[in-house]
Amino acid sequence: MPLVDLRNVFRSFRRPDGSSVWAVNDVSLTVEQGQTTALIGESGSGKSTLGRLVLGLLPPDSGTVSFEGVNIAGLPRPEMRRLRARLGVVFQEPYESLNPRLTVGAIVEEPLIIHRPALTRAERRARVDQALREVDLDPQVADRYPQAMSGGQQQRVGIARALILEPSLVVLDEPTSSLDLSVRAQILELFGRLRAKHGLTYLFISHDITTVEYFSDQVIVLYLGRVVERGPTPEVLARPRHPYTQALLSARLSVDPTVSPPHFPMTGDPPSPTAFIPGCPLVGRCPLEVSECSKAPVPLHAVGVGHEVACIRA
Amino acid sequence: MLSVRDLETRFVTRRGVVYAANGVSFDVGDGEIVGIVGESGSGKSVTISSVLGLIRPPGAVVGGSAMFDGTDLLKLPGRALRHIRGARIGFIAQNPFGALNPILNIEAQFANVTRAHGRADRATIRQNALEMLKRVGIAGPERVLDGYAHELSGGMAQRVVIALALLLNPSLVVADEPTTALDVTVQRQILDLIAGLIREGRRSMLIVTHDLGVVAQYCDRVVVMYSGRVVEEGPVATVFTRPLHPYTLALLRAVPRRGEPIQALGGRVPDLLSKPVGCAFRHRCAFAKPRCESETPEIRPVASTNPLGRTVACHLDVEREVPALAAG
Amino acid sequence: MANVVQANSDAQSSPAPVAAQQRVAKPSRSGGFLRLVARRLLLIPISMFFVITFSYFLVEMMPGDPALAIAGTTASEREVTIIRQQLGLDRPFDERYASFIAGVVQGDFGISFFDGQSVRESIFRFLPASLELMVLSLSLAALIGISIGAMAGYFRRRAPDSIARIGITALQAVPEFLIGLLLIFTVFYLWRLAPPPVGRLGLSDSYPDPVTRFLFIDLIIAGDWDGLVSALHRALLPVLTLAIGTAAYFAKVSRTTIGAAMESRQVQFARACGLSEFMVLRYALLQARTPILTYAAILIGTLVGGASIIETMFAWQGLGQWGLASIIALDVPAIQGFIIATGLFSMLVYLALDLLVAALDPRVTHE
Amino acid sequence: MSSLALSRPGIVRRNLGLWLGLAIVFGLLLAGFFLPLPYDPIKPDANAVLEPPSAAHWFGTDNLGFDVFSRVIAAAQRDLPLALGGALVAALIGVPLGLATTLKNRASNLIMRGLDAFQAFPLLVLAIALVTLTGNRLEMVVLAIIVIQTPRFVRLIRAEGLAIRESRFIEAAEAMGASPARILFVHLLPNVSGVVMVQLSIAAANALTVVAALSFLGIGVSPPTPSWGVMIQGGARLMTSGEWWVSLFPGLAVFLAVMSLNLIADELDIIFERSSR
Repeated sequence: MPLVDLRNVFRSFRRPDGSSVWAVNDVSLTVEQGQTTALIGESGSGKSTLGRLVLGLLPPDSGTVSFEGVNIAGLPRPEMRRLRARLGVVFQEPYESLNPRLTVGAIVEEPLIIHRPALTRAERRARVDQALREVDLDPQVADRYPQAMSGGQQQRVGIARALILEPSLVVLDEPTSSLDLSVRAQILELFGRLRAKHGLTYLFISHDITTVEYFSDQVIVLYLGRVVERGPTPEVLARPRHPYTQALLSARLSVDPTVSPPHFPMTGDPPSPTAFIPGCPLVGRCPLEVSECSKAPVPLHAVGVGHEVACIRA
Repeated sequence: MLSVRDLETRFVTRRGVVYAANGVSFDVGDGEIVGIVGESGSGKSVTISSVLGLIRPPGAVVGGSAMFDGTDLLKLPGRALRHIRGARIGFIAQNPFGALNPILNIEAQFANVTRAHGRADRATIRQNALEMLKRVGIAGPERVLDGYAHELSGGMAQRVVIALALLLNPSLVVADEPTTALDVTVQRQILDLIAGLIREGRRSMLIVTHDLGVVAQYCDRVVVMYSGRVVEEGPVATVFTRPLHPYTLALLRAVPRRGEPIQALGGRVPDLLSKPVGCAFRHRCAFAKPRCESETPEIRPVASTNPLGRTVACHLDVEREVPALAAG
Repeated sequence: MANVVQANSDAQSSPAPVAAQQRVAKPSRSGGFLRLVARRLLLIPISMFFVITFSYFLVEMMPGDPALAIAGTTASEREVTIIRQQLGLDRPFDERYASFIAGVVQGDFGISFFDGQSVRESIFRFLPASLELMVLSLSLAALIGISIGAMAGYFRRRAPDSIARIGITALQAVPEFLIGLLLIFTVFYLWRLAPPPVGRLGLSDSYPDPVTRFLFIDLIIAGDWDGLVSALHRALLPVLTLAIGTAAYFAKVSRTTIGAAMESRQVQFARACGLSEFMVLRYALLQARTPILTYAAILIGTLVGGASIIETMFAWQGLGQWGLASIIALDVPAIQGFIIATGLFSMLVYLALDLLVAALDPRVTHE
Repeated sequence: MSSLALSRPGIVRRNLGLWLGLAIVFGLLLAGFFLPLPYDPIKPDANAVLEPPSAAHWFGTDNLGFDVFSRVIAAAQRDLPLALGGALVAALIGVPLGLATTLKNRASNLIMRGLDAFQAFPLLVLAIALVTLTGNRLEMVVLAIIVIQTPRFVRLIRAEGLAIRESRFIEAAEAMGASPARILFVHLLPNVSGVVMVQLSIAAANALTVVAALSFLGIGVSPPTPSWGVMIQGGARLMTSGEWWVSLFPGLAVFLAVMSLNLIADELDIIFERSSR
């Protein structure tokens, strides 16, 4: 049984002017225990919305969101709150995700107060110290406030908080994209180490294909709220079949000046998310476009072992 | 074209004096694209703001020179500098929606820039604007000109900013993280566009970025900054294949590569609240010596690469003591 | 007002959400604008219902027997009975409330206990004077305040800014009536530059025919230039009093907003394009326009009726003076009429502001 | 930095304005209650009428022979507690109400609509009407201040609260399963405490001018109780004949107190801004 199982999930948002944005449009996906699954896409692709759906922070309009076999979409609030002990999350903006009026110690301790009421104060304190050490922070920082720390340290605090209850799933919502390159590497290295040590399952949300390539086992490529391609990361990135995945790959610029930049196949900007798109969402930007593309949505079909793509030319 | 020497910029804040740029020197040659690369707090944006005279109180440029076509931009009175900005030096901003005026229509913004540098009648302004918009790849320039910034997509808005920067045919273009605010698939298009326009007009460009890939693929020379100083400078082709400063090396090694363990650089960027003594990178440097504590390394040419014009600010005998990029 | 404040905080929010909005195709401009007008117009009856109900309950709150309190200790039994009848205290509550609302909706505010005049008539009689005072003092205040604020904002964190900041804070700490008294002492008593603070015209001047009921306009229509000069001279102190107090608020809001605008990326880009400092300041003013307008609307809303102390001090004969006199005389129908009139007036001002902001800002076509 | 970090060395020097403002407000308050006065503030001296300031009468005497200095000091006893108390009660009502309106439901919409209508009045006039109609009593002055100030707290806290509710750390708290009460008291309330304190001093400053204005109109005070507004009114007509001191000194007292409260607000604003960045 997969740890997370989304079936035909739709989620739209109503804009103040009355129009609707289809953030997630008929998405089905699974996250397997012990694997790192990456959701990759540009802004407006629905990847963060998917993260919130998985965390039960947003209800879907339709479809089922199962976590450990339980559909969390219709779960009563108290039960959902109890379930949250097994879900961890690390957000993009380390500083904004930490309450500036709480000390680092209080921030990391909070999940214990909520979900482990039997623990004594001293026991909690010991667990907090241990969690801080795990993320390479000196336990003495427990008395400091997050605003007195650097971005990298703040993100470590966020990680310590997400992991202190040893959750079965950790959602990483662009955890490194607001960090500097040198710090980003430190944090990625830390995620890798913690995964190896605790056998963690990550849902890794990112727009950076380099990080995704380095870090994930499975990759799901999203465009305008739809899955356009998915499969094992090495396979998908070595043999991308969807033009959008190919564009994402050729948008990546090598740091080696002797490697010349690949041909970039796409034109234009992503269209407005409020527009109704009857066919393939890439219509208008795609170099391989044929007239059938704009008629009906293209279903995902297998092109390799576990490798699926939603393109009629693939 | 542009020659910056010993630039020093400081900010007075409530927490103390921030030493943002401490003796920054570099050159931009004719027809050259130079990238300034560094992490946040390295002083890269402050450097270009200083050169363009955009530092406002509580910040101030306290020393150095920036020679552009024989005049020192830092000593120029406001009016004279203003006539260079926008006309002979174009500026591409980071976030087009922050840069474009949301209340004026696009045509008015073209008109204001044109009129800031000379007289022109409406028809000419419109004609020039239309032509420029076509050159930056905007398909319906009339509609864009009559509309407002918020009606544009990110990529389109950035094209408008580029058109404004190139409107008066500047010989130097300064770009501050020109694609950071854009979507990944749009970034490539905009970078290709900018580089094409620069090359084809035989212009020079100074581009500030934190993205090593942008430097590797689009720049001729690179200036690596750390803690308000230049630590290494030289042609991209050699600097990125054989970095000589330990910081440049560590940055390049921090790029994740599948199948290889990540080589993270420990520690963090020092704050700039005290004037740095010694090498600012020494706390994070694997090769630091006692000398690095007390003596600030001057930027110096590297002997054997001298014909290539490589310089580095490090006390080490860099060619022998700093390992190659590929070796662990 | 919530709409206004909301709209303006949206406009100032960080670039990221704005950028997200940009990608969305824009609905037709006029359509959005008309929708906004319709929605705001619909809100007025609802808000007015609150105002009317409130004005009713304010009087209902009077302790003891209101009729006795209003009539005073010297009143005869018959007078008290008449007042009681007029207030409808002899009828059940719901009937009273319903007939009050019905009257107000038809524009009938009743008859003043005090002078026996129709309250509606009195409102129309006294409103023009208040409007004249407001327009003059607010224009002057805006001119002074925005100039000071723009200067301070432009020289942010430098000497002119610090001086302006201290000056604004100090000025805001002086109650308006004290400003009036100090002006009377200096300008009238010490320097003899202004006539005594009694009324809008001197004893030797004659009032013109009330064509528009706006004194200045009527004087012009009548061609009474001496009278106009005299009236303007007498307007000097009250206008100056209100203008000085109000200018501090204008200065404060423009200092903050223009100061922030001067540090925006937009201004940085304008400078990088070589625009003149004058043009740069214009860009900053465009950005700061909405908050300043919002403030102006709030001040207009409070000044009509809210200038009652100053009107009384200078015997200006405006709505505020009349309202204040009515309150102190416990003239119930007049108080209710006054509250409803000022409430309606402010609402119309806020409506005008919302529409003006929407019309001026290409982004506020929809919420 | 914790909420205020008041115990740190150098805090006085760094926040000079704050301490100066507090010193003046509390100095006036203490003087009002404890300072031995040279003359009885409620007993006029018929032999010393309208005397200009002198060594005997520092601030002069008024047209009834009251010593202006004694009355200016004594008035602090009444005016300052009224203003501070009114502002405090308004905060106690307004803050919970404001937090309640950050929940997006029908009731909060209704509260906001009501406040919108409220905003349409000239509030000072409303306060005058309230006090006058309810029999001109002192308690009603406090009520008037509450009526004026509470909506401002509600609006401010609502605006702040809505912004904070959108922030990532609230989402993080929800994601870890924090209860609504926990989110309210641990995450929301401490983060609005800064603006509450700033608004509290602004409200107190504002309330003081309202108290002065009311008593200037003779509302809510019974003579000969000293009050700054009454004293300014007493000297108002004398301004046209040159006896400036009767109004000026109580006016200066109002100015000093309001200015100090504004100064406190400004400094607190800077401190909280800094401590949360």
